[in-house]
Amino acid sequence: MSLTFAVQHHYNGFDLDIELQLETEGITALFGPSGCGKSTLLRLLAGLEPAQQGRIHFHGECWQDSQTGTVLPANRRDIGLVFQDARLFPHLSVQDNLSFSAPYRRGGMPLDASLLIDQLQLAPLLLQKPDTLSGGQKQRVALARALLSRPRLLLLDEPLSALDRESRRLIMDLIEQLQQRHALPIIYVTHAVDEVLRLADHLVCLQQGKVIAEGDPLQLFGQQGTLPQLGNRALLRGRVAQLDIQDRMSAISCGRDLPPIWIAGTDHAQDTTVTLSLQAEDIALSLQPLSGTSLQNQLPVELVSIDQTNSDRPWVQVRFGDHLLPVSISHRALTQLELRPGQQLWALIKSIAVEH
Amino acid sequence: MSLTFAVQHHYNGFDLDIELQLETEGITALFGPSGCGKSTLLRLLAGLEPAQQGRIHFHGECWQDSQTGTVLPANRRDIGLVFQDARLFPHLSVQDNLSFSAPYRRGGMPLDASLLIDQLQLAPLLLQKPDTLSGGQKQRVALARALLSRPRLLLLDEPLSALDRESRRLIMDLIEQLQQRHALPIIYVTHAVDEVLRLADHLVCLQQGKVIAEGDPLQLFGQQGTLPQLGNRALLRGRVAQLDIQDRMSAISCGRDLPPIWIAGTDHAQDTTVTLSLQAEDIALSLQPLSGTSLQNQLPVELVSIDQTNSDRPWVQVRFGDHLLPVSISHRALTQLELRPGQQLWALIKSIAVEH
Amino acid sequence: MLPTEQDLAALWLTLQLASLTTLILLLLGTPFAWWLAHTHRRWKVIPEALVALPLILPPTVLGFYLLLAFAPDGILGAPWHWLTGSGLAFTFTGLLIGSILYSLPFVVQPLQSGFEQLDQGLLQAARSLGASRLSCFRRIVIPLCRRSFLTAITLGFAHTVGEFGVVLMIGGNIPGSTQVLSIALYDHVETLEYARAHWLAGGLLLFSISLLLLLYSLNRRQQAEIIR
Amino acid sequence: MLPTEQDLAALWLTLQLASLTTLILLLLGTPFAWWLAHTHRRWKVIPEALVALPLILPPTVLGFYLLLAFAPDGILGAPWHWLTGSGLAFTFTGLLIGSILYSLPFVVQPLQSGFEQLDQGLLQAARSLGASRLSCFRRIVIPLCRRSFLTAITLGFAHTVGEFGVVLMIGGNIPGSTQVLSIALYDHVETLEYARAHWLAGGLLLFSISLLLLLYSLNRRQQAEIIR
Amino acid sequence: ANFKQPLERLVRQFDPEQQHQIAISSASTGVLYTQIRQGAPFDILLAADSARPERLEQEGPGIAGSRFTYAIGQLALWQPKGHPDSLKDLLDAPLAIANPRTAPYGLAAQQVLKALDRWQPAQQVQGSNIAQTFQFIHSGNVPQGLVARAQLIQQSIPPAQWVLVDPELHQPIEQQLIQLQRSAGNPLADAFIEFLHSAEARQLIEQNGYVPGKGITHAAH
Ligand SMILES: Nc1ncnc2c1ncn2[C@@H]1O[C@H](COP(=O)(O)OP(=O)(O)OP(=O)(O)O)[C@@H](O)[C@H]1O
Ligand SMILES: Nc1ncnc2c1ncn2[C@@H]1O[C@H](COP(=O)(O)OP(=O)(O)OP(=O)(O)O)[C@@H](O)[C@H]1O
Ligand SMILES: [Mg+2]
Ligand SMILES: [Mg+2]
Repeated sequence: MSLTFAVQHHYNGFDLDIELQLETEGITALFGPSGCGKSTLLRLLAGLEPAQQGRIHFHGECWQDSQTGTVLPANRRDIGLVFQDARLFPHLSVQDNLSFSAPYRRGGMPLDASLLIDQLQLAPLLLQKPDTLSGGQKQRVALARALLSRPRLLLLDEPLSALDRESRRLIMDLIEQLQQRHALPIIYVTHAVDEVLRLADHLVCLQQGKVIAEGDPLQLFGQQGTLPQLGNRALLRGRVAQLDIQDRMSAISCGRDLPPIWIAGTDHAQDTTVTLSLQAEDIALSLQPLSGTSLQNQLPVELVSIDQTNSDRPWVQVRFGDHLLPVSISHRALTQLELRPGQQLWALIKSIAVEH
Repeated sequence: MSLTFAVQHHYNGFDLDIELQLETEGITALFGPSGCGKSTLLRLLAGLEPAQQGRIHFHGECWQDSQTGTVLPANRRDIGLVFQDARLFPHLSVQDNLSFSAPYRRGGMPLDASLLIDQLQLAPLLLQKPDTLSGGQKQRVALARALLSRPRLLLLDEPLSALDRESRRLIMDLIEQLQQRHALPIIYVTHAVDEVLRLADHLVCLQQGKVIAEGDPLQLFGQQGTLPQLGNRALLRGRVAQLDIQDRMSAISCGRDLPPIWIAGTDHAQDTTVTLSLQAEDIALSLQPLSGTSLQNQLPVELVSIDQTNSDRPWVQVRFGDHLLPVSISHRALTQLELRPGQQLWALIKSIAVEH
Repeated sequence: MLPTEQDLAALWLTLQLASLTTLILLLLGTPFAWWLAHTHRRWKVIPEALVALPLILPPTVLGFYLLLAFAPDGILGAPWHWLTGSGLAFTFTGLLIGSILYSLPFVVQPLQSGFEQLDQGLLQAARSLGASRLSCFRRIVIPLCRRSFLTAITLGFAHTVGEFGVVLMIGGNIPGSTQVLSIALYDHVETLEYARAHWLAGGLLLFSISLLLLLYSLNRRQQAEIIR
Repeated sequence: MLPTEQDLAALWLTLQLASLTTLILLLLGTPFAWWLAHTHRRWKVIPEALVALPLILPPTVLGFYLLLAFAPDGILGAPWHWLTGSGLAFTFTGLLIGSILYSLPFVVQPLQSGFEQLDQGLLQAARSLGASRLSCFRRIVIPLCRRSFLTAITLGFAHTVGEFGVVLMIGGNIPGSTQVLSIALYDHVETLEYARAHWLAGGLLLFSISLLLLLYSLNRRQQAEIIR
Repeated sequence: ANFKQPLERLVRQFDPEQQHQIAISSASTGVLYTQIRQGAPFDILLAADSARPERLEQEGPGIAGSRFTYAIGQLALWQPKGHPDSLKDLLDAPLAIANPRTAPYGLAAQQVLKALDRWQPAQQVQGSNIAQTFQFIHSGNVPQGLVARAQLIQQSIPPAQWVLVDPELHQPIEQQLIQLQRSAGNPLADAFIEFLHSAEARQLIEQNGYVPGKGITHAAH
């Protein structure tokens, strides 16, 4: 998509001032603490509230420009918005809520309603009235309603907050499929790191109404600067170099002349690129390679820096090829192994989460 | 607390039938998938809807008994209820929402309002009207409102669903303190495993309106039978046997003649009991003890069983003392190490989450 | 005792007047009420108060002033005469205008309070789903304010049926053209024709109550649907 | 031109009547409206429809039937006479009863629609925080249905002030005890004393509008508070 | 309004086959006067008094000289529960009269009571017109009152219950009609007025409880 905007909006006690060019196809995650302005930004983009200052352009068409005073009304923007509170129409059954947008001409791709209803497990609820739905059911209906409104741009405001892990996993798959199949641009507001890891192609971090970091999740994760939630994790992108069908494992090469990283499963075809997420807590260090353990990955690394500000768990950075990995170890290990920068070590990696 | 009830309630398409004696002091977690009846149960307990069938007794006093037809009105039950949707009073400022319950005589412990307001970071919002609050702010206000209503029993319905990780951590601490300081019994509805781990003294798993498992989290976690979310984790309870001030580590002994488990930090005083949560993905196996690694814990274990139903990651159970630990390893490791039941091994444990 | 032809004519006229008045009031009153409900202008209290004024004056007196206004040189009569070449007083149009003015508050006020209680979030949701202002109103506002509309219609209609002071004054009680039922009834009472008065009143009541019952039952059905 | 002492007496009487009527109507109408709004009885449509009936009859005719009912052997007069030993007709009490009956729909219907639009979830929240039914009503329902109450009060009050057909009939126009302003005004018009009619009407309007303006401004202040 | 029924009868007699369009619009004389001043489409006004026809004549809408007294009302004391012989029998109880300011019968009643020195506003219940006054008594809310003989006859009240008031005690209740400009050159209007002078009309008026008017001559003063 190409959604470019620069908006300023003021409430007493809160100022929002955001300028972004979102060129990326795919899913942009809006990430930030409570009250940082995520929902407000969505409201402004959707045109439910015109931004007090600024301009919004989507695919070249002007949605708002406070210079010229043009404001395109919300219903003409063809966005699908899932509100944080579901906002189902209380006088309509689930069924009718879902088909509410049917009469309107909209720019986006029509989906197969019955399929979606199955995927979101709404079939048994179709005749219920919203006030008889559970929190999670409301949220699923709201999502379905937005998806079925044939939007050209999807704005999701914490769409999974009220759902259990299973449903969340299912729906995240669904969202990703949709995005890929229909090239539907999505802006996805969330608090949850795992949702970012799972879905985000592009990440925007907000704080108090300002953008404090923006870009490829691979860059943003793992560096100390940004939000603490992101610091303790490194994302490595690599391609599937080899498949071990018998042991059901795949070798991921993260750069030439680097040993591959082995992950469980063979779901990803040869040469597809995948993103690995390594958590600092999941990496151990060893002075020499080990044998006779179930540890499949022993990576040659060089110790870069040691940071002891965190009293309990010293923070170590090691380089694997040109990837930086954060490692969190104990003081005792630090002294026992007499670790110092420049040292050559082996990184023992137990489990590796494959994000996508 | 002693909250004993047996309630049946029917909606078309849904039947709730739950019988429980909740004797435990402390926090009872209601855990279950979306639509399983958690909120409904809370409504019944709170008396917002009288159960169609059954009885509810709290500390000996009868709240409902469909035999005798007695129903104690909600306002006389002295419960504090945080609804899934915040339900703040739109015509009142945050301030007035918080002090709404002030005029009423209630059985519970009065809290220090100003302190609570600081802890929940509500100070800047006091004069705002609810419709100007963000989702997370609403939820925090709702929580504060319930806490300040001096309840004898606290019912929380996913009180943290709209909050970011930092706030959630803070509020979980807060809730735990409250519970301990005022011995305030709490029923806590949640989807999130980490909240259960962090808070639950007692766990009730619901599915489709029925209790499918109930008891001490230590028992419920780690066994394959119950909900999948709980299977991949073992909870060990032990006492702090030794403090290594210099390295800032604590040795937790989980049973006599078992080597201690070392964890980072020295927050817990000598001899206090703590609960350790070990995730299957965080445990590796080795044929012999290792040296020269940052791994602090190498536990002697005996392999109990191997379960290969999960195609990608075989599932191994090992016994440490009389604790069963789930371990998930790769096929290749399985063959390389020629693992078989009865074998003596070393469990390599990188990181250990201390729940409380 | 059968209704006289006159009574029937009066009944027919009354129905025409009441339905037309209610209809026009809905058309005029709805946007007005909407505006009152949503504007933040300081001075909106003035139109708000003015709406209720017609109620304050005794009908006959209001009628009296209307009569003055309707006069060929009156503030209403003059332009009307200029437009249509005919007068307003003692015509059906005149009655209509009078009734509309007099029943205005019964329609505007309930609607306004309905609109003000409406949850704006739902309208936003509807807009975001592609609904124009108008279809938003049709598909969200009207059903959610159903009861307010019902109130407006009932009060407006019933009041127009019963009201006679204004009508008597500006209508001139001319059988067939401006003699509505209420006046006929009034006449019967004034001329001590009790039997016919009873008969007429009974008929009117019976008729109205069946009308209302119908209306409310329909509403109830709807509602039953809405609240599961 | 100064108001005659009679006019002033009439004004005073009118105010008493209107305020008392509105007050009593609020006291009676609120619970009734609440019941109508929340019961699921099939037959609730019947009282619902009956409420609107007084509107259907022309005031004088309604007054006429009230007169019959008030007679010492009438369905209302008899028990009243038995209780108090005095009659109802041509007394202030009689007027009061008449006005209450006639203005009932203006109070009940707006309240009912307000109550029906109320979000039940908020009431549940209030109950769970310790509010009894009553204080729940005081602290949640009234403020949230403020506009509906305002409508009820305005319509009820204004209509009682202006209404005179019933009053004329059952009041007997006794200066100081049953001669209300509307009748005095009617008299002036009837006896062609236009100057005084104008004066009185003007005064009445001025008075009422200032009253309404006050009411609405207060409401507006409140509202401004509520909607940030 | 109080002459509506007799008028209907008159019209029926005047035009038995109903070949003409004669519409009766009844209201209180005050209302009718106002309406006529505002150009109501009326040809003839049969007022309940003489004042307003006079005004109309002076102010123009009325055709000069067309005014005459078509009937004279008679006041009666009615006591449903008693059988009065004369005004002496006025009970010391509430008394229903018409509003002297708006109704000729009320004015007459006032004159009578003042003459008898029985004028006690506190004890009087006033109907805004003579019809209401009648209903006050008829409904049993007032034990006695001064009403129109015409009403008593129309409602066939037993003569025992009422007694005529001596006409000398009050100005005659002259009910005058006046032909309005609009009717100029309307033969039907002229014809009807002719008819009202006829013997049969006067007889019918008498039967309805009025004293027939004495013709144009009297109207002069
Ligand atoms: N209408 C309003 N008037 C005043 N302040 C407002 C209004 N709407 C939002 N705010 C303030 O703007 C800030 C941002 O609100 P917003 O809803 O965008 O936060 P958020 O990022 O969505 O937070 P959350 O994750 O909790 O939903 C909050 O501090 C809120 O109090
Ligand atoms: N008033 C009602 N009428 C009919 N069905 C209802 C009603 N209230 C709840 N239900 C149904 O009861 C089931 C349980 O609802 P409940 O809100 O208790 O679920 P929950 O456990 O809270 O789910 P969630 O975690 O999504 O909030 C749902 O299937 C819901 O559709
Ligand atoms: Mg938000
Ligand atoms: Mg729930």
